[in-house]
Amino acid sequence: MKKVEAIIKPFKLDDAKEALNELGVHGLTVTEVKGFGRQKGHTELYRGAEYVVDFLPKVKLEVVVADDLAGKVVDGLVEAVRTGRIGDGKIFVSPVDDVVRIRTGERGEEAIA
Amino acid sequence: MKKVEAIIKPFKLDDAKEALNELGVHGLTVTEVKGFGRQKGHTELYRGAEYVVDFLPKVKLEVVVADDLAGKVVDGLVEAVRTGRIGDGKIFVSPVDDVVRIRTGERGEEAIA
Amino acid sequence: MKKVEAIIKPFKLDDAKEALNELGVHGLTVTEVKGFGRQKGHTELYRGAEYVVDFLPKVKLEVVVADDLAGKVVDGLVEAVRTGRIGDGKIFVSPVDDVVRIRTGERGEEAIA
Amino acid sequence: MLRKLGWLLPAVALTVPAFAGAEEAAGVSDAMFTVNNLWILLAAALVFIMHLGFATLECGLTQSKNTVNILFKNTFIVCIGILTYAFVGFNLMYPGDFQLIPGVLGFAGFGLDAGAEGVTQAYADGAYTYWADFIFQGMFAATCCTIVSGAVAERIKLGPFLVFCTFFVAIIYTIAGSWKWGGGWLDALGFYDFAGSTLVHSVGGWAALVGAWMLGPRIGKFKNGQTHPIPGSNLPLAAIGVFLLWLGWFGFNGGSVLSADAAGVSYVFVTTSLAAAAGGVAASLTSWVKFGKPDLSMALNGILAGLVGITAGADVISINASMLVGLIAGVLVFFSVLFFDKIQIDDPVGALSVHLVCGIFGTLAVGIWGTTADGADMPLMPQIIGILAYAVFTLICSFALFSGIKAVMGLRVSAEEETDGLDFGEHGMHAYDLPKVSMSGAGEDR
Amino acid sequence: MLRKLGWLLPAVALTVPAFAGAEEAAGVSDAMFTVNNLWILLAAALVFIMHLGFATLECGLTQSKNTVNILFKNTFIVCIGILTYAFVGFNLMYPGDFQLIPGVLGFAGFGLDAGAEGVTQAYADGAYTYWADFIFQGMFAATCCTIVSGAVAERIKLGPFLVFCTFFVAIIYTIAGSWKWGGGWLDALGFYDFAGSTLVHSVGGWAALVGAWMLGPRIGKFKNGQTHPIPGSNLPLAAIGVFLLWLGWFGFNGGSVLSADAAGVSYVFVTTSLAAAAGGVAASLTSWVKFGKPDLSMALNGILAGLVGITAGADVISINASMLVGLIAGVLVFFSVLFFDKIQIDDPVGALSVHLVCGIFGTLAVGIWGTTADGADMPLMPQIIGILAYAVFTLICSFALFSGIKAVMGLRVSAEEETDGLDFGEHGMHAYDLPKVSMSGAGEDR
Amino acid sequence: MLRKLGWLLPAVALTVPAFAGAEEAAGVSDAMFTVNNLWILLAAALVFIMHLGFATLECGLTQSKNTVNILFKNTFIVCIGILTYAFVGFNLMYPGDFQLIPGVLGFAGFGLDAGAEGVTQAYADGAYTYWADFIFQGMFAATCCTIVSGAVAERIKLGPFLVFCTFFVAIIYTIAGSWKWGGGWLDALGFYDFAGSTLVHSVGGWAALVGAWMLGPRIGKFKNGQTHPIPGSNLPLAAIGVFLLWLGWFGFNGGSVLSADAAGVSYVFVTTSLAAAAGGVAASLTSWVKFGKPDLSMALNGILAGLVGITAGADVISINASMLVGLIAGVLVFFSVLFFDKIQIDDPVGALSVHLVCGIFGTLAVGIWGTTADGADMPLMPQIIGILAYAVFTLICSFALFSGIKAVMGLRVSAEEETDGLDFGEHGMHAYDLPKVSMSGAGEDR
Ligand SMILES: Nc1ncnc2c1ncn2[C@@H]1O[C@H](COP(=O)(O)OP(=O)(O)O)[C@@H](O)[C@H]1O
Ligand SMILES: Nc1ncnc2c1ncn2[C@@H]1O[C@H](COP(=O)(O)OP(=O)(O)O)[C@@H](O)[C@H]1O
Ligand SMILES: Nc1ncnc2c1ncn2[C@@H]1O[C@H](COP(=O)(O)OP(=O)(O)O)[C@@H](O)[C@H]1O
Repeated sequence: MKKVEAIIKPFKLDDAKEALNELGVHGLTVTEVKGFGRQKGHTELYRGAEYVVDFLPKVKLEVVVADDLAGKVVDGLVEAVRTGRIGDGKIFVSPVDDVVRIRTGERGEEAIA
Repeated sequence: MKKVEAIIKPFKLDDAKEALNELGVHGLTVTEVKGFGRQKGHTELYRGAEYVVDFLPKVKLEVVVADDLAGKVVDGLVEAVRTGRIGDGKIFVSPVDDVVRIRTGERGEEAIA
Repeated sequence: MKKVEAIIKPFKLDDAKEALNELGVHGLTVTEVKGFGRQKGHTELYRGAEYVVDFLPKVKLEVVVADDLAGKVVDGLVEAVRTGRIGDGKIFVSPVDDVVRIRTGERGEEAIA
Repeated sequence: MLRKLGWLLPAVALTVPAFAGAEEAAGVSDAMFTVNNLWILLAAALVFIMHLGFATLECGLTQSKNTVNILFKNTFIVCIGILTYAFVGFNLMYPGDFQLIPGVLGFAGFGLDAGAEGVTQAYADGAYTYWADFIFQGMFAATCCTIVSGAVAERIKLGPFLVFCTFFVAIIYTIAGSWKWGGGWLDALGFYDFAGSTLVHSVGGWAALVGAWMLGPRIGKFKNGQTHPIPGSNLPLAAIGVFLLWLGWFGFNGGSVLSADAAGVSYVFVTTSLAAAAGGVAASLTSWVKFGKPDLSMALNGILAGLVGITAGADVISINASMLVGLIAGVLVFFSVLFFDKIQIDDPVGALSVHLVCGIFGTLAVGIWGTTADGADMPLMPQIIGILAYAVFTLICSFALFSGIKAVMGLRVSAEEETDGLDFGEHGMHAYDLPKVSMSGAGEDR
Repeated sequence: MLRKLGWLLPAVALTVPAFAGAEEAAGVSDAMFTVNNLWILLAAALVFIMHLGFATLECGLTQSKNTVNILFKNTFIVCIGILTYAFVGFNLMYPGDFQLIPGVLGFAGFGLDAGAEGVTQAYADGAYTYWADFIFQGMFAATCCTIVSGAVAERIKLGPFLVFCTFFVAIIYTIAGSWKWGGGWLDALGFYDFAGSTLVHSVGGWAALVGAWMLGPRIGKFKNGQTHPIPGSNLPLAAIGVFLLWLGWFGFNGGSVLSADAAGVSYVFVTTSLAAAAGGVAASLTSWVKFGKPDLSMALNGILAGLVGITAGADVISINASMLVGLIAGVLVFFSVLFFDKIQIDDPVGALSVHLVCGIFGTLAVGIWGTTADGADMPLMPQIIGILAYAVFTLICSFALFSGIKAVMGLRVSAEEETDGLDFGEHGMHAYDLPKVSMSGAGEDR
Repeated sequence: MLRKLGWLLPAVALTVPAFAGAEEAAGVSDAMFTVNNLWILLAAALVFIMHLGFATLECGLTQSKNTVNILFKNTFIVCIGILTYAFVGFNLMYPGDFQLIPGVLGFAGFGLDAGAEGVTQAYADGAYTYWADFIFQGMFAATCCTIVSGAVAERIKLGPFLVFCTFFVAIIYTIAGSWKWGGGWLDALGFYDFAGSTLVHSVGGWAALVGAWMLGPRIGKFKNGQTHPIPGSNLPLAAIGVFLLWLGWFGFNGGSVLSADAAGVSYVFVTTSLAAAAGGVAASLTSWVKFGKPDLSMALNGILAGLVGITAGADVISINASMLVGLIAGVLVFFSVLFFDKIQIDDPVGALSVHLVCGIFGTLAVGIWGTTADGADMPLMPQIIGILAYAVFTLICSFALFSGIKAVMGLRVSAEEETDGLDFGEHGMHAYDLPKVSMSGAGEDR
């Protein structure tokens, strides 16, 4: 199984969720994060002095899927959240050895959805 | 080494921590996340209109352990946080290549606890 | 590729960022987390009763890099954020199968930076 | 709030039922002059604190990414309101003999001048000094812009909004005000509006309607014909706002007695409070019945609805009628919020429902339940004429003003700025740097 | 706060030491009538703002998942308090000649009616009008329910709580009040309670005790015999609450002089402030000594403790004694909080310690340090009888009322709702949508 | 605020232009006595609420990890301020005949004693009672410590700070005050400071300067010669603070008329408001022009700047000059904030710029624009002498006091404690437990 982690712009969260739903993925976990990358931080003012806020708000989406679904999930996400502007974010795919559904104790792929 | 990631209901955090302690695991990292899955979101009201909050508050618990402990940790967590109701959450196990304790520079299993 | 995850003290975030920049790593993702480990939690008071806050604020830094850079990143981080006091944190290195830059659709190492 | 100045056009005498106002007395004792004047000053201070109420209410019911912008707007409005009122507003609203179009437009000149009699009993028969008069009226003035502020929040550009407010408070509001409180044609006609259900609240409300309509809804508020609520970010702030507004209303209505007259002011305190309380209960229960759960934001709006509703007739409506007015206003505000959502006019804080709808209702209430000092029923027709006159005038003026500003400066921020928040776009600041909830040991079972 | 109405039962004359009240005068000047009445109205406005103080204090010291619920309760209580006081409360508390059981229960009929004399000096010898009287007393009334609200917070069902409050404020509080301020049997006995250490605070406190005890503690508060603090979610709100309460107390105590009498009101302002200040300092230092660090929530409670403590005797206690009362109350409230934790009665905001314990202490203080106008020591026995009478009456009534409601509607929310928060369960809303702390560039060394 | 007591040193009579104060009258009616006294009491209540304003402003402009500490400081200061003023302060500031060094130092003994005449007209010609006098002056006293609090925030140890405040408010402030308001040498010299631009604000400001300078900047504020802003954590709290301060200033300045005199108090309300409004507008526009975006924190500071600026001459400065004073103060505060950043004196809330700089400017303004009752220009020289005298005295005293405390107890918390926050280090508490922003379905497009 694979974990697909996507760092995206916060306002694209619902688009991402819908794209996943269309692929039959009905479970995901979301974290508010701050990102640093090519996208420039913005300048803020406070009491007569300027300062740069480097870290921009991003949302991290984690979804664990069966190996064969991973590719589709990545493609679906890319399509759903791309704006074409810098800072659209990254997707990381990494291996997962096992999954357990706590409620039932099910393991492996059947625990996923 | 393995990373065991558990997405659980927030009020089960202390039970989970105690279960880990009993297994001799004394380090863990916790993140507030929002989850989307089979558990239905709830309906809220605001100024005469209803809306559904899809994302439910969950807690993500990350613990890196030696390979041979991973199974016990998973079982211990399942037992500690299961309520049997939908939304109890998932556990993901994934490989970790290396661990470093920043303070001492120790590496591998001895850096874990 | 590798994901380097570092759990550090919050006030060391900028030092970590600078160390990464010096290594030519210009993308990273940061999450506020709570940590539990050897570092003792502190005691708080409220209305005539004491209680222990076990979970301490930490910052989790995630950076995905090419395999050959991982070692340097780990060393650079260790050096940058170490205070020598308990609670300095941990670094976890784990495998990443693929990386996608959402904006361009680039894959693999060229998607990283 | 008709000022009793000798040189005004003759006014129809409408006073509180069942008691004769002490202010009729020609010469009062020094002590009476002092206490009367003190009350007007305290009322001004109470009206002042309404601005804080409006600011916190608006912040509470909107998103945290626009909070700096809202605080700035409300702070600036108070300042500019007082200053323009000193420069031109006071003399436009109370032009006295200096009539350009008699009863419709007059202007007594720029700046403030108490004259020889301004600080003596001669100014207003011992009810207040020129300075107390100015500061009380000046605090009132800015409130009508604050009403607009709420309805156009989270999407209007700062500069254009401030330009609108400056002209609106300095000229439109004050000319409108002169028709009644300045002793103009509507006053001559027998129109009655004690403390401003129409003159302040509906006038602000009509401008708010034009603004909200011209701007269009916030991104995401309405989709596929459905309302998607955008929850307020800080309900304690909203509640603070409403309590401060109620407090301030003691000055808004009580001060409009224009003296400390024991009978008059106490009566107004009671009708004001009963209407507020009835409005709060009515809106709470309506939302409870309708949705199965009581809605705090509706309860808060209900209190304001009751307050706006009673404002036109706080001195001429009976105790029981004051509760009725509050009850009706509380129900009205509830359905009005639903109505504006249905016609997709986006009003983040419910300003239209509270100030416009209940302002109109309150003005009508005078014609329905009001009785004059000698027990006669008050007529409905002048009320309707007054409501219409203010509607037409304010709609035209604010449409013209907003359109002009739109042409020159634009009105709405870009979609990107709206998404990022006006705090960043307009001010380069953010309002809150608060820690996350701690996951402390005590929370295990929560 | 004993109203000086001609048709009341004879009252024992207990006034401020060292000066004779101006209110004794039979006929006062119009100006004096006006200033007296104005002060009662302002005092009513100050007492009104105490409700905001209670609301923010309670929100500040509880969890953020219950904030909407607490704001709603406090908003609704004010509204319902004023309305029921208009319908029945005022006439139950001040029944005048309409005695059913003389000195114990009377009722002057439904609704408000100023009568011919209500707005003249005849009503209260020129001290205030009927309407001022009503609004001042009405604002007082709701405060005792607010006390209950704090002690039962975070676990009581909304509907049952509101039903309790409605009956409590309309009937129990008002009948109890009639015994003293309505000129009933305790007044005849020489019991003294200037502004309500017992009549308002202990009465509210006893009901709070019954409620907190019947509900049991919040989940997680006590485990294995140990107290697990549940920290307040917003201490600035709590501090705002306490400052507003102190401010409001100027009206609560100062207005209870029942005229603007220069000597009386100023004296009461001073004793009230000194007791508050001493209470704050005492509680701060006690917590500092005891725990090595000063506890803000204790300092805040200490101020309230001093205020409640001085309330019964603000006009009959010497300056030095007022500081002593504050000091003792500040220490008392500290140990009382610890005590209620020990006996596992869960009181999220310290309402029992502040209002019940210090209310009793303040009432006793009158018997210990109080002196009458002619310098005589005030007796302790009537104070003890009064405290006991109110304890028995309120405990029985509120137990009966809570039990009845429990049988019909239940009292406590489900464990699941409590865990999720009453905001969601009772209202389907949440109070805050605030951003996380930003990890900005400027923060590197912090 | 010079008390008109018969037994004081002769004072230069400087009153409001264009009207003669009613307070001159030898014997006033009972009603006049009552209304005068009531106003002083209400003014005291308004000044009291300034403390809440200072507390919320300071919390709003600092980091959330120090919020408990700031609330505690401000709460404790009010309490200790009132108590010490009762013990020694009042009698140091208004020593009357009990002069040790005539005109420089006097002391009328410990504790409060109204004496036989204290509650009669004899005390102050019918303007107020002894008790009203005390409570008004006592509320004033604590404000000057609150000024210090803001400038030394986020790094000063709690205990040492409270020790400093206790001595500062009890002795330094009061002796300084006696020179002018107590009828001392500066009063004799013709120095004029109506309500305390110098006596309260600069005196507090000089002490704040010493404190901020001795402590050094917060970690991370200045690096490599550059300013790294540390943004405030809760701007709505800051705005609440400024509105409450403006409200309170009606009492601060209006009460300093020392009677309810209709002409005097209303005039002061107007100059105070116009200066505040002009200050707000000026600072907003200055920041807008300078940075392209208007800075809310500057707008808020601008209002305070206008208020501080007008405080010395609110009664002797013309309407137009009052706006000018506000405008200049608003611009001044902006550049002053930049200046203190440049010289690396770290003042988290802008207390030096608001209170010290504008306090000095306001005192000079009296000499520039002030006119006496008979139309004569007021002299500049006594103003300069006064400013210098207070500068020297306060700098020396507060340096000595801070140094002494530093030697014994230390002044600054450890770097570790500063990083973790004083809430944890000094109190073991945290101020907020708020939920994160929800990522609800309605937010998709935002
Ligand atoms: N190597 C990396 N490791 C972890 N997160 C990264 C990395 N590179 C980028 N990110 C995340 O992706 C976000 C977007 O990256 P950025 O370089 O700004 O734009 P783009 O994705 O368009 O190239 C960053 O804010 C950061 O959160
Ligand atoms: N495939 C997945 N990938 C990542 N997180 C998931 C996945 N499926 C479920 N989750 C997380 O687990 C939580 C619980 O899942 P849910 O389907 O609601 O109930 P259950 O665990 O009882 O099947 C979700 O809220 C989500 O945070
Ligand atoms: N096994 C682990 N798995 C996940 N996180 C861990 C683990 N051990 C420690 N951590 C994280 O590292 C932080 C620091 O660990 P701690 O034991 O307190 O000190 P040190 O790193 O100095 O040994 C913890 O607060 C926790 O967030």
